[in-house]
Amino acid sequence: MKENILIIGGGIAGLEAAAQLFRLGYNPIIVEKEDHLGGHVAGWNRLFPDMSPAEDLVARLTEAAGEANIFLNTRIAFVNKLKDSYNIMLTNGISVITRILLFATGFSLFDASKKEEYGYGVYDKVMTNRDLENWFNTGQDERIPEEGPRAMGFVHCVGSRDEKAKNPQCSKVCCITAVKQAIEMKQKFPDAMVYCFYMDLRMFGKKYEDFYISAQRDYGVRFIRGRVSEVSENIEGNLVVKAEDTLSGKPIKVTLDLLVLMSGIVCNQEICKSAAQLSLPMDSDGFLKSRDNVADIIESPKEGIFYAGACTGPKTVPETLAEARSAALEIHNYIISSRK
Amino acid sequence: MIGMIFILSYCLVALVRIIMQLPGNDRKKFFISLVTPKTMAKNIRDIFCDCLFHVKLWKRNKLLGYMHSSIAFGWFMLIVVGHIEVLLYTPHRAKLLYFPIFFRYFVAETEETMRGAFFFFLMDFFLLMVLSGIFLAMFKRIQSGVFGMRRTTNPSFLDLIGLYSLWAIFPLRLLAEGFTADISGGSFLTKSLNYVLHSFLSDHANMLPAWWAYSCALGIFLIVLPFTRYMHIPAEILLIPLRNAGIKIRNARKGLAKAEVYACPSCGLCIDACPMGVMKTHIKDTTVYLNRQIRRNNERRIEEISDKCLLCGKCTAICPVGVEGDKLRIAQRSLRKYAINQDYSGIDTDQLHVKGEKVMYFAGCMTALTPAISKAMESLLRKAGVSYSFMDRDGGICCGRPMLMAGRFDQARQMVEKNTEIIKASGADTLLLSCPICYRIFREKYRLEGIRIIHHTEYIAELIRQGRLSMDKGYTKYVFHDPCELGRGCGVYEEPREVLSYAGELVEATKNRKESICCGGSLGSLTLGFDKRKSMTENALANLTEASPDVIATACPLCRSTFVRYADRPVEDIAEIIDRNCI
Amino acid sequence: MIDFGFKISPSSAINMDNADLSLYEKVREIEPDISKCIACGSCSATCPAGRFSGMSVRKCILDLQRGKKNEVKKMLSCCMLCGKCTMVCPRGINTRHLILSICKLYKED
Amino acid sequence: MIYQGKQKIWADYQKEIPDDRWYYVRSCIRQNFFPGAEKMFMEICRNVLKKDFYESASHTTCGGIAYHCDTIPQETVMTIVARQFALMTEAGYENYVASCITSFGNYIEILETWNEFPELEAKIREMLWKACRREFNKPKYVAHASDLIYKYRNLIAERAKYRLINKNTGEPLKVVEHIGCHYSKMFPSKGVGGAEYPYVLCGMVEAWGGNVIDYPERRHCCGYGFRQYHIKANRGYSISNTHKKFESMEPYHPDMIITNCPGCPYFMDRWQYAIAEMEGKTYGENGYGIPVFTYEEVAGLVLGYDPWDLGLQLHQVAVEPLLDKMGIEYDPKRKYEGLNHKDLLKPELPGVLRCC
Repeated sequence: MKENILIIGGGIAGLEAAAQLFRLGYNPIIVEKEDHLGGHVAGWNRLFPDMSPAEDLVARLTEAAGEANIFLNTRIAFVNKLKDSYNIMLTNGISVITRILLFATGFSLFDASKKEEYGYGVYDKVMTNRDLENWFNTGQDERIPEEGPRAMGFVHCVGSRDEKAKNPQCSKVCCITAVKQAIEMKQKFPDAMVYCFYMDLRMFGKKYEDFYISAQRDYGVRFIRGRVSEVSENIEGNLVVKAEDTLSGKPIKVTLDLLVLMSGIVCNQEICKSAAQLSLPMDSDGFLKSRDNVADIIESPKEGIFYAGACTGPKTVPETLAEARSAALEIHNYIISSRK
Repeated sequence: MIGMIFILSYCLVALVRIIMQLPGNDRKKFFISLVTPKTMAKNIRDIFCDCLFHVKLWKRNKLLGYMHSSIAFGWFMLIVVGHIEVLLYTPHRAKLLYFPIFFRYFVAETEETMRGAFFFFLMDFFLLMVLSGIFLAMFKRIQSGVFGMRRTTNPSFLDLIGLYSLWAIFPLRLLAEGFTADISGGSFLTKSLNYVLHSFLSDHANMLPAWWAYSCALGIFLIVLPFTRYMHIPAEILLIPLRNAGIKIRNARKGLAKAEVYACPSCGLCIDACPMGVMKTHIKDTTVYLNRQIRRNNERRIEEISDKCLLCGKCTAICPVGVEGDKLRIAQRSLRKYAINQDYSGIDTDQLHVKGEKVMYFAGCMTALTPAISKAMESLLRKAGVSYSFMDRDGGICCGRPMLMAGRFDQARQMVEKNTEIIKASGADTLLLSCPICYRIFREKYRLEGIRIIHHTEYIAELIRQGRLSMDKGYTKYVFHDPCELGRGCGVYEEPREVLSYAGELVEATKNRKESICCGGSLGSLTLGFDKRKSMTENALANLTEASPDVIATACPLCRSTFVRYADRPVEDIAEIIDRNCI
Repeated sequence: MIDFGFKISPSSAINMDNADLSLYEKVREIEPDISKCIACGSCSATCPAGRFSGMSVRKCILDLQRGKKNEVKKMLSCCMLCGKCTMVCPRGINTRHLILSICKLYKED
Repeated sequence: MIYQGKQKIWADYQKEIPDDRWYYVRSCIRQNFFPGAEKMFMEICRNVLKKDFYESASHTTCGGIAYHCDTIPQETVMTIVARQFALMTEAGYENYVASCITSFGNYIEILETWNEFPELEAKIREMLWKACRREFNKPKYVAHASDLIYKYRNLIAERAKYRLINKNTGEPLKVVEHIGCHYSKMFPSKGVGGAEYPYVLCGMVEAWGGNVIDYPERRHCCGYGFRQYHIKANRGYSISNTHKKFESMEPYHPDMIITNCPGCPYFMDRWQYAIAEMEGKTYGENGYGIPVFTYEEVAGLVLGYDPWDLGLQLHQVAVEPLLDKMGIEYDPKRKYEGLNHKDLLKPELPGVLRCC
């Protein structure tokens, strides 16, 4: 009988970990609350830095994890702690007994409407990064006219690095996502004026800086260092965006006909419940607390409970995949050492 | 004939125009120089050496030298001997210019006499010489590498016509004389050809078309000459006395500049010399193409070519006729109109005054970014017990050379004046410079009477010679990179080498001294972007490292910071090396 | 009209809707590097002319991007073209060519 | 504009405002600028809606203007406010309603500060005792008077004689609402509808039939800014801000402006005259200005009170075009007749701004 490993979350972390664990000879079981696998990445169009289709990645991961037991539209109903294992009741009525739980629960996108001054959900031409990716995928969004916007803007750090939004942390991926999306918009609508309003540009990853230079030099994306203070709608229904141009030390105003809010990464609130049932601690940044933030990021302080991906903090796709692989290996080592 | 008359009148008009275009005092200087015996002798010597014997080319490549001098000298001698012949045989006709050329056609002579045989031999000998030159020229078209040239100029359409007609002239002459040899006489070449020809073509009727073809080729060549690179033949004769008169380029398109442009033989030696040549895309930005575009008045290209150049001066250094590619470009740059004209009158020099020691050290802007050099210099001065003042320790006014290189003379002059004020007020008698860029303008444009201007390599050499610095010679192998402005710009080649040899073993780069390759960092280029310079720097480094030196030594802060970027071994200024090896 | 002793002062805000970017666009055509600036300020920090005046290449670029031409002229009239800014620019911007291009293209209103 | 989006936000910022028994404090300046406004508030609350509203003649300024002008320290303003609360306590009331936005903001700020720093509250209690031997309870609820009119807006609508509808076209009037900065910008949760899209005046306008205009500079300050106006050298800055608002609302052709602050209606009203004199520009129809009202005046108009009893003759911008639009009857001859039936004399009319 193969050992059961319950993976909470069928995003890229869950899929990758499942594939690895299956290859190591275990029986991974994925519980996914949505009706599809791939999580947030499934809703994305292309991935930086190589502009590879997100679809391909999700398909590849799904295929690799194909042998695992996957329950879609399923959540954890409740958890019973047994002597050295857990009895987990799922909402589809199935109960699983396992010694090992892997949290691959990911993140939630910050609800941009909470930043009332930006008018998401109030103004007609304000959208989020996710809405834009969805438009890249489907081509359907009333906010984007067929001939493209005349002038558009990206607001960085929406709900990130913002005490007022109760998220003082950097969401890590929005800077590069904004630059990527700005380039994509310029590719589609070369005549559009594209602005990026940023506080800092954190181009830390592989080839991110190249993206940035290319956006500036090849695509003429205009970067304005200053956080958008408020947005209003003028009589034509276009957006009047105000910020401080901190480099000139002067307020700046521009009329745009599309504004994309770079919603940040916040902890998936739903998992807090499951975490509480297992009395897993939360870290001060609101994400799940690892045993050690340097050496043991994928281990929880509890025996047999592991983490992978953005449940412990904002992560990029390659970081998430790497964590999923190392979590699988860590689980394997844990099982071997417990058999001795 | 028509061609000859045309070319002579054209040259005359051009000569008068160029001389008229010279500024008044330059013109006076020129005329005076023409009658001064010393320069006169130099003029004649230079014209013979350069125009006929191509001494410079001989030095560069024997084949190339032979090719040029055989054609030029051979042709010249053909004309001279031809004239002597005419003078001897038909003196009454000597006034007809064309007569000597077709002498064989008009006059039947006999080789039986000693005199006749001698002239026939001479004529045939020189013809053979020319022919061998022509043959080499043809061969060079296909295999330029043999002549020490990797790349040659891409000829224009008219250049090709000129080229082919030039090629055609002498074989045709040989043919024509070959046909006539039995009637008019000939020597070893023409006579023997005559026999060969007669063996299958005995009709004298062939004689006339051959002479016609010869005269046509000659006519075409002479007519197209003013519009092709062959204009350099007459233009160089003018350029030499102009240069010897000490005249400088004062106008981008007139006077000396014009003479230089027309004196360019389009040989293309500057193409291989140009440091930008490592990238194929820059080949058409070399001096030879600049001259061609100036002749065509193609303003867009003139601007592009002159703005791109690094002003390393290597093309000037190797040019066989002495076209000053760098100065010509600066002159073109000076034509640009700017809407914003810098004005430094607002700078108050009082706040920059330095209390004067006798030696004043001016590090320069570039050295401010390579503090290792100024630190080493200060340390050396202390060790040698020289009391000095540091003119721009807290920054100063730029020397003006970069502005000058951009062709903005008025702005450069303003900076020169400001710095002059400061230096004069300091009471120093020696101005010590670390940056060759500064050094050059200080030598060329500053009027600092009574103040000795010296580069630190020269100064260090002096200190060592005087025993004020004692050296500990090590085993490190150094190669010296001649900075453009120090070497070609100011002629300082020996002192840096001397100084380095005190510190360790000196090896030489493949191309050195006046052929040293620009580091690629030069401020001379206005348009070359950072990304385009990398391959130039790498090429220059490859040249420097062929003798496997341990350390690349240079004497310019800009070269130093440029090389450091891509070098695989340490790059140091001479001052740093000496400071380290100084006991 | 009455003189109240005070006036409606013009807005100090930069309005990108009517900013005149024609000069910026022209410069960008000649020297595309201008758009690569990341406003690090190295150029201004190293500038010898900056000591005597308000010269700052960073500010010049920014002012052009915001359509403010008069400030640019004031600053550039002090540039000595020494090339230190080019040497220190982390983005490899050919600042000297940029400066000369602006000086060439600048037109008084 | 997505109206549902705003409704969602409004739903997040609703206040449980007590219905009755209020201790009312007046504004320092409103009675001079808009003398009918506070009178109308008491009239509506006491006589029309029959609520218990108490006021004391011995209350003073809250110290807000001096505080915002940096002329008195925080402890002083807190002691003044403590005395107001003592008066309320002595009168036996627990709900405190301020007529002035600055006061409202001031009270909220002080109460929040005391929450954070109880030692400061203790210190103020001691200072108040030393100064005037008074003690106080903190109010259970602090409201702004506009909160109450907002709360009673539907009751008022039921009794309305007129609606904010253009009688000639049948279209709702286009109303600009302007909220005093200190209402909710400091503490968004203390204002109805929050800080970004305050609902307090919108609710009234909607209930009484008008249409609210959302123009780009809606959030912008009226231009008063305390020090900016009080010091003459800064006054150009004050009027520039007002000018900016009018320029922004101009394309919407608003019929009227409704405000809930003492300073805002004053500056938006009077500066229209000054702008007209400086720039020769007027913002209303036919050379008139855009009439500016307090919410009490609008409530009074809706309820059918005589415009001249509401004190509308003290407005700089002529209100008559709006009265005509709403179909309110008025007697032009009575405009400058005092309560004692003496002629107040018609003021000199300005040169550019058209007035009646």
